[in-house]
Order: sequence, then C-alpha cells, then structure tokens
Amino acid sequence: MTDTLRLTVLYFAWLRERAGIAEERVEVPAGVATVAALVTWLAARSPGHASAFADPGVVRCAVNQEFADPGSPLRSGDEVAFFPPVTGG
Amino acid sequence: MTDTLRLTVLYFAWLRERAGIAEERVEVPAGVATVAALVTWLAARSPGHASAFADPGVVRCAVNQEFADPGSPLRSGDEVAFFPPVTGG
Amino acid sequence: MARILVQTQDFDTGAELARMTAGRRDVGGIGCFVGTVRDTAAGRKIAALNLEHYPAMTERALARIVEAAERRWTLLDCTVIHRVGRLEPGANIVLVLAASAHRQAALEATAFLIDWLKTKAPFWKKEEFLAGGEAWVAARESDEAAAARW
Amino acid sequence: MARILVQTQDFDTGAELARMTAGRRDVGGIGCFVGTVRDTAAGRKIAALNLEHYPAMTERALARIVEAAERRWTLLDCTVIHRVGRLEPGANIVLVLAASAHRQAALEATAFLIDWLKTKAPFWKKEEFLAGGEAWVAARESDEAAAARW
Repeated sequence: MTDTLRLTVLYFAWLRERAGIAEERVEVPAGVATVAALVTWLAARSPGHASAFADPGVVRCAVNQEFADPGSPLRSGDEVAFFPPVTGG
Repeated sequence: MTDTLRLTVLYFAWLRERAGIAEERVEVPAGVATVAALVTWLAARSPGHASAFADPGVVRCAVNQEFADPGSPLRSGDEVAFFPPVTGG
Repeated sequence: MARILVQTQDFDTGAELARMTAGRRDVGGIGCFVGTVRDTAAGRKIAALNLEHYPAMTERALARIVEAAERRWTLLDCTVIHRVGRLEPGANIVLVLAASAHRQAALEATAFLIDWLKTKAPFWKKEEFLAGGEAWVAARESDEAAAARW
Repeated sequence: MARILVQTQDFDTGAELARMTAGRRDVGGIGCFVGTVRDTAAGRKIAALNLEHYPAMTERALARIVEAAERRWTLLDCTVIHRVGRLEPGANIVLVLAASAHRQAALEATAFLIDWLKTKAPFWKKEEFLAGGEAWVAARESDEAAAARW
C-alpha cells in the first residue's frame, strides 16, 4: 500500500510568479486525492503558495496535460499544472 | 418635347448569348418608361431577344450601373444592363 | 482607403496582407478569405471557369459593399480583389481581407464581404466541363440566405 | 493532417497558404485569421507582449481544438501556428487557416478555431507597458461567450 502520492506540480503565468517557483515535486498524503485537496495542501506550503491560491475561483488546472476540475482525482505520478484562465490568440 | 428615349442596352452572361448581342443602342417610344416596359419592347425585337427574356423572373437589371427593379423609370441617355442573378466570388 | 481590384492576373495573398499591415501598430486581427476554383461542380469535372463581369459597374458595386461593411464594423482597412477571365482548377478567384483592432469585427466583416459580393457584385461564372460542353453557374439560394443574414 | 506549430519565430502567411493548397484542386475556399500585437491595451501604450505557454500541453490542446473543428465541418486541411516569447506591436501572434470545398465551412471553422484557441489552449499574455511596468492580461468574458456560441 502506498500511503503517499508523488506529484509534479507546475505553475504558469502569475501563479508561477506568486508561488515563486515554476515546477516542484511533492509527496502528499494519500488523503490528498483530488485537485481541490491538493490546492489546500499546496497553499499551506509558503506565503507565496498561499498568495498564488488566494482566490481558487480564478485558478485553472490540468492533470497530465488535460484540463481538470477541482473534483478531478489524482494518482501518484501525475503532472498537475495550475494557471490563470488562458489568454492566447 | 422628346417623344423617344435613346438608351444603351447591355447584355451579360446567358442573356448576351441568347440575345446574340452584347450591346446595342436603341430608340424607344416615350411610353417605354420603365424597365419592365423596356423588357417587353426588347423581347419583340428578334427571336434571340425573345429567348433572352423568356423568363423575366430570372432576369436582373441595372440602370446606369445601379441595380434596378422592373418598375424603375428610364430616361433618355440611360445605360440599361440585363443579366442573370450574379454568381461571383 | 479600401483596396478594390478586378483583374485577370493572379493575386499574392501574402503580399496583400503585408501591404495592409505595413507600418501599422493598431491592427489586432485580420480576417481573410481566398476563393479558389474547384475541379468538380455538382459531380462533373471542370476544365475551367470563365468569369465575366460588367466593367463599368463592378468596382462601384464592390465599393458599395465595402462601405456597407465599414458602416457595420470598425475596420482599419479592407481589400477585395476579384479575378476575371479563364481560371483553371486550383487557381485563385477572389481575395477578401478585413483588418480591425478586434478579431470579431475582422472575421465578421470578412464573412459579410464575401457573402455580399456573391449576391451583389456583377460577376458571372461559366463552367467548362472536362468531358466537353459548358454551362452558366446558377445562383444558389444558400448564397441569398447567407447574404440576407447580415 | 492538420499543421500545428508553436514557435518563437515569425510565420509567413502566404507561404502557409501556398503550402496548404499546393497541388490541390478540391479546395473551394480558405478562411484565414491573423492575430497581431496592437500597440494599445485599455488605453495604455504597449512596448511588447510576452507570451508564455505550457509546452507539454499546448500542441495537444491545439490538436483537440482542430479535431473539434473537423467534427463540425468538412475540412480539407487546417493550420494553426501560435508564437510565444516577446512580441512587439505589429508582430504576428497567431495564424489560423481552414480549407474546405465550401466557403461557409472554411469561414465558420476559422472563427471557431480562433474562438476556441482563445479559451482552451494554454497560452498566457503579459503586457509590457511603454511607460514601464507590466501586467498579465485578464481573460475576457466576451472571449468565453464567443467560444460558447459554437
């Protein structure tokens, strides 16, 4: 039984600037099994992280390069990216 | 008092082919004072003209390079063009 | 300001785009449509299209259409180039460009210009079939409907 | 079949059009949109846009958008090229091309592709102001509405 998830977390645009990091590898308790739970867990890591996630309503997420919801499940090995609403084109 | 109108009449696409002529100058009685009256007058000129105007519903018209209706008035000196619905682009 | 041309020779879309935007810094988007000759019409193979127009009227009609677009959208520039004469499959027929600060205006104006051009500019197409024979292209109700939605 | 590129270098719209239609005789119309950097945003003068993206995800997201277009319209080919990095006013940002046998499909697919790209592809823009300072561009509700209409 694995009781932790190993995740790669990426930050883009102003989330990257606020978190102060572009990419980190984290090991989270198995109970952190959804995107929403990961946000709560990450926000407690540093004042920068707290600032990045201060308004979860404007944070978007992708799991393994696919758009995900707060309720999307996480598995060990996932790449989880956080970013603001996209503004390309 | 002028009792005739001098008109330049142009034909395009299959109206030109059926009429057998691309452009003609005609002098019509003053009573031929609308596009519709001109069509009736022209259709009597030759079997080719009759064929060109056999179905007036599919004939479009411009007077002095502006789209016109059957009821549009004519004046001496006008350039009157007849053609099928346009198919450019 | 708009560039309106009726010509037998081909056009260079890249060069027209470059010409429209040269030195400009206020353009946010350019919509573009290029119409080309297909080799098939209603299941019959085409050798060529012959495009006829009413020279004294054509550029005026195109200018009216461009003016109508300029009344509906805030455009920075427009280009309409229509070829006439004999055009073989693969050849360019028509180019529409519309530049605006905003993409919706540019895209909508482009669609408007080609829809109106198809129903309000004095061009006529005759198809030359590969198997011989020829026929004038009939106006399509779907083109009338497309023009009427604006 | 679609050509999807994310790159720092400029693109050549004329060359992309030529590449798409080379040797083809089945194309009736090509819709095209070119997005460019404006020198003004919300009344402030812009020195440059900095475009960031999520490399592992971007081309996949663009491919999904193209697939969605191909499900909705009968397209012969598509091209989507998006630039990243620092882009000054007047520079090209994005190119969309959609070729079809029929103009409506080409034009609608072009508008669809740029609308969806604006809301479903992982790009972010930061404005560098001429007067100093910078700011991330906020997503616009009008872009969401444009994407939602399809």
